[in-house]
Amino acid sequence: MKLLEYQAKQQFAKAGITIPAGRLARTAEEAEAAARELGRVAVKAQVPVGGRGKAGGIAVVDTPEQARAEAGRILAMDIKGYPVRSVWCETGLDVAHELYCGVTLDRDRRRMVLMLSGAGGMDIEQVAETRPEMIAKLWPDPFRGPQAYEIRQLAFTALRAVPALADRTGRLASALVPLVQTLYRLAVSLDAVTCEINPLVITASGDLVAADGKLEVDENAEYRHRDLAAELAVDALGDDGASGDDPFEVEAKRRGLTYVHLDGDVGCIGNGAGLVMNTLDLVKAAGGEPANFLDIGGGARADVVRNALDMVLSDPKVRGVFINIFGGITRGDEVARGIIQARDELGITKPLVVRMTGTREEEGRELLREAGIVPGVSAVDAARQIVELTRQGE
Amino acid sequence: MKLLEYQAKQQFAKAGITIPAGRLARTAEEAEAAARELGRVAVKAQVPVGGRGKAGGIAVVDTPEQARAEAGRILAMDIKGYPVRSVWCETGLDVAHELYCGVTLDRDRRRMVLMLSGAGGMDIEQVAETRPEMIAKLWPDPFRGPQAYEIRQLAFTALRAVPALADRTGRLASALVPLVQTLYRLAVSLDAVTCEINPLVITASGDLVAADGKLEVDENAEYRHRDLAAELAVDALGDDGASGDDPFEVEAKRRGLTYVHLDGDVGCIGNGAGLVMNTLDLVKAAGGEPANFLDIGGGARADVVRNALDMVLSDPKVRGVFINIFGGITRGDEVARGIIQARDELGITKPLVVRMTGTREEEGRELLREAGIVPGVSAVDAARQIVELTRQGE
Amino acid sequence: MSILIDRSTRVVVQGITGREGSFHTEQMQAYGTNVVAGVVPGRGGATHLGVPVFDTVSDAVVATGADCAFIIVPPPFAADAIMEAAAASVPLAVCVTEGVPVHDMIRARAVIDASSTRLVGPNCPGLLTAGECKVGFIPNHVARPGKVGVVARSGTLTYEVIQGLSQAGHGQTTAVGIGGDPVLGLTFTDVLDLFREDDATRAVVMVGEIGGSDEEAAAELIAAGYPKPVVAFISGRTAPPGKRMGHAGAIISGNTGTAQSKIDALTAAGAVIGDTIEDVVRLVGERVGAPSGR
Amino acid sequence: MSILIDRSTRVVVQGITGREGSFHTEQMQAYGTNVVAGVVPGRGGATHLGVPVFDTVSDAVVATGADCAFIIVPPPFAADAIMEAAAASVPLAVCVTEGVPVHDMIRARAVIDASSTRLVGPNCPGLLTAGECKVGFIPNHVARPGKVGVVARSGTLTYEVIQGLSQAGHGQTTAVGIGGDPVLGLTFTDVLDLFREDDATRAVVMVGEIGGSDEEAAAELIAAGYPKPVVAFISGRTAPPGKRMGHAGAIISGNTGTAQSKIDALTAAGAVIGDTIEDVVRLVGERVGAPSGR
Repeated sequence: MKLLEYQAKQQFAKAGITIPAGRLARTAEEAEAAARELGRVAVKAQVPVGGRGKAGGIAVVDTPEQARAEAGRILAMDIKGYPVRSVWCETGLDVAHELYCGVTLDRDRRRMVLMLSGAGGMDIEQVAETRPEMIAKLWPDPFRGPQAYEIRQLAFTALRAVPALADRTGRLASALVPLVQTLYRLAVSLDAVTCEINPLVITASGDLVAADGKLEVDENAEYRHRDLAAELAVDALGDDGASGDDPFEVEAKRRGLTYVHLDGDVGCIGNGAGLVMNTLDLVKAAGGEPANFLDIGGGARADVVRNALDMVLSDPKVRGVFINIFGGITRGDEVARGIIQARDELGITKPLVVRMTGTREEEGRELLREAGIVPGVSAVDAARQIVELTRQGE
Repeated sequence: MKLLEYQAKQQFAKAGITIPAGRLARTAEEAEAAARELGRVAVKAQVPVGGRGKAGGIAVVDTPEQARAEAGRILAMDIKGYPVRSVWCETGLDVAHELYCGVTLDRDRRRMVLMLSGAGGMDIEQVAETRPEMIAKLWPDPFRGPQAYEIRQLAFTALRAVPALADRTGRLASALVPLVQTLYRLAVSLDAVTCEINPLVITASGDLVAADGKLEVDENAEYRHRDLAAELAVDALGDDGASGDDPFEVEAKRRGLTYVHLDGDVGCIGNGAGLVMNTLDLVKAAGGEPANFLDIGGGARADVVRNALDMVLSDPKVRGVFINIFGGITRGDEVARGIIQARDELGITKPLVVRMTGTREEEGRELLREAGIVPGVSAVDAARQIVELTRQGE
Repeated sequence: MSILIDRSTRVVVQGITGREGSFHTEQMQAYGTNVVAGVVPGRGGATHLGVPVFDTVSDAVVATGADCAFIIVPPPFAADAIMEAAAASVPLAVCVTEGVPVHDMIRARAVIDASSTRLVGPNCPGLLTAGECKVGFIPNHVARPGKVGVVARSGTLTYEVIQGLSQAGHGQTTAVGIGGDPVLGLTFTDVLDLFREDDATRAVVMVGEIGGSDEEAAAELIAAGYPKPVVAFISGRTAPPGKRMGHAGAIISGNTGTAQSKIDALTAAGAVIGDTIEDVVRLVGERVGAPSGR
Repeated sequence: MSILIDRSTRVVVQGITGREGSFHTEQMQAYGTNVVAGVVPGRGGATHLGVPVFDTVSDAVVATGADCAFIIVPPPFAADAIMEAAAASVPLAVCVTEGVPVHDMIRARAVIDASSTRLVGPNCPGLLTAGECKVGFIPNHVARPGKVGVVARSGTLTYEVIQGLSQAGHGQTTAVGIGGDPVLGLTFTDVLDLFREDDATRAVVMVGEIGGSDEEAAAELIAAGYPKPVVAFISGRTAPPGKRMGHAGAIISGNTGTAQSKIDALTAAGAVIGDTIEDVVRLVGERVGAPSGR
């Protein structure tokens, strides 16, 4: 669950991190009103992807009239597939220096990593690649959290690399202690996999202000943040209920399915991400093009299977579906019932190839056979079969 | 810093622990109004000591008129030296069973201890003494806090000892997990040395309700809870600015001094609790009676010494003062300056005996001598001297 | 011989009375696993599927000497169940729960690291020592005893590989599904270390997938001198970069974690790569010799 | 010989530029303590009292090989300073700060327990090895070298005892003021264990006070067979029960922690009790023999 910039900033502000004054505008008129209130502002497109500045999604304006005009232009844009539904109008900062400060999941260390750099701003990813020593890292004990002395150490390491900051390193290190602790606690309390401030601006008067923010919440923990998700849903979907994402993926998400839309014509369903990825590989190896990735997960019951088939077939490009089931926690008979029910109720006429093995495979195969669907055992054979069947229609 | 019952309960409620509906009343009329609103209530004296029930400080009333009468009676009481300044009017509970649940500092383990018992209520201290196995204990890791499984374990241990609860042990254990976690987090966030619910009532409908509460905040951490301290000051001191404590101790607290009022006539001042306790012992051994304990602490400067002398002499029973200084972090010259200044400005005529040794003793003694005060070196001799001098006046 | 579990393993099931807990406990019993206890808070004293149920893991361990915890509880309770097993000093905990919040797992993993407990999972199919014991839900009939160790991130691919090996006559010692979550217990390197010490294991099949760098870490271990042949398979070759493929871990980040980077690292380290599962089976055959007769 | 510190000890002062930090660093230097560094965040690169100042303890340790941290910082920063010393693996940290919140100390103590660092304090006068080194603020001229170990909760009483011993000609090995807070580092038993192993220490004076049960724990250790005579003094005999005597720890709770319970426990264990400091000095004399010449 990715928050938009303004949503992330609202979380920062609530936690006590300073952000520039700003107003959200969903129309050019609202942007004009915001500029009238705030004066000189930056009008910033609210989209859940990076690179909006380079795409023309940010404009600095001096008058309310300009704000209206630029907001109108930006609200008509589509950035990397995301239509702009709102702009954040924000007062400018008197920037003395830009830092980077972020918390993100480090898989290798099995912990969150805190990163701080004196080289903040748009090029931080390039800095990470070319001058990794410019980014100081800390892996706090998950129960203790980052201690003040650890953050000071991190700050001294990061800031010593920036000669321009030499005269204020001590003051900055002190000021960063509460800010970094707040950011880390916020990340943990929101179950964030990423929570970053970039740039973290040092203003001419020496204050630390979060000029941009990124916040992504762990999907497994969304049940603990229903309020946030509900608020997001309103904002992300706007009035017409659609988002900038692929419409099939939006629909899949609504249905609670793990689905990725691809370009081909062979629908693919399986239980378990690895198996589905391999199913895609097998279809490709057999000369076909997968239309999607759809993992019904472990322990999926009949209704989930029906839901999945309905989803895959909603893509008109799909010419047939390969269902690859190796029962572990998933039980063959349950899946079989779902397939049969879906075929009958949805009136599916396109080819279905079902490969079924594993837990309760006998029961499952028997059900399929009774319903007139021939179950396969080998995934390789089944993949060849579905590719052949879908090619026949060409 | 000890909170009153209603203040502790307000903290519980804010944290999400259920408390009975109640209203604070500072007059009989307010109690009447509360009873009109709440119906049948218990009128409970708000004093920072235990045993108020046995002292007649709690009355259960059926009508607003009774509430007025009883509140009037209780507000005129003085319980163990504490005049009752307010009563808490609270709706009664349909009690099925009483538990005990508390968090307190365990010096021996150097941690907080969580305690849970199926034998809650007024006699919990007796239970602790006679049937300690009825109280289950847990010493959570201070960074991890109590985990759900630990609390369940604690609950099963405590509740198995109560056959009457056998049929609902599982449900209770589940319900206690969030409650105990909340109580522990509250204790830590408030820097509490004690935070307890007794009794924790299981109502007839199966809810857990905090029917009484005790909360004491670590004095060393009061700087982190200034809001709470300010709120308390209003309540504890009432309109006339005095509390139920010994007026000398109240005054000492206002002055920021560590002072205990005693019954004798020899004023005692020293640097360090151990030294002052020993000073008291020495005065007693020499046949005198200490009038007080006053520790000026480590590193005390001249103004603190002056403040201390002024405080000790405000007790008219005091016939002379023994100042016992062994400089470590405290410096002899600073203390000497404070003594001389106090003597001169306050016009002290009662006998002063100063024993001075340790850090900067030479400088300190020199200053005293110049000012006409003969400094002693031996604490034993100095104690004898002050006892003699104070006896002379008899 | 085998690793982690065998016919003497005594299993306590945390969440034994749930729908999935019951079903898979029965499957495990059918496979021959010695399930000695269940744990369900508040159900202590009951009997379920022929085994005694306790309120706490600690009670179960004291009463039955359980030395392996099978954790099959809903996601919000998984980390707590893992910590409870660790606090009871159970030597091995196997958590199959899918969807455990990553911050929960970060904390649980820190507890595991400070304990004497080994953790497999979460979000994994568990493990199986062929013909002796299974803890988790690898299907009962796919494995057969033999000389090949299997370690895999993906659950269902684990089954595919086991089935492929068995059908070709190459039995297994132990198959371990480590799971695909970003924060988990045993990793490829941990399991490779265990197989190194197991005399019965003559070759190891390792099934990786895109995301993370555990396969790269395994490559380093192999490059440092691994005494047994390793045949590897990496799934997700056709995955488009940056697309999320269901496993939270299966996100391609930076320039590591791609199928190609893993294949390159493993090849350089001396492992052989199978392009398909058939390939894997053939490559194993070349290394462990003719299949043992059926 | 001595315990914990000697002339080779290299001290880093956390908070060296503060008013108290400066004064007592000078006093320590005057006593002969080898102060090698100071730490003040943001003052790295400066020199103060002739020693280099660093931003972090870790920097100071790397640059100077400091093996003892003297912590003299305001209460809100004390626990963090202790943890920083522990993280830098400084073998001994001495914190004299008074008024540290007890929850801070509970956390700091947990960190210390998981580290290789020994902690003395907080709210203590520190320690002194006679004629060699002092860390803290035991007055410079009261001690003289000899054979008596001293361990005390109260700061100023520590000085009294040392002075009394010295004036009677009974010099000291090391005197340790452990502090009177409810949660602290080394306790009586820890220091008694250290004196046990120190050949130069022939007798130990232990100065306890009301509150807590550390004196009772020490009695248990002595009763289990302690090879050196222990002379004990307990202050606070005239303290009224339940009254708070300044030290957070000096609260009488339940039926333990009273002066009498401590005296009884120690007497039963085989320690001798001095009723006054003069008494203590006399009893020490009876045990270590005639004073060494001055």
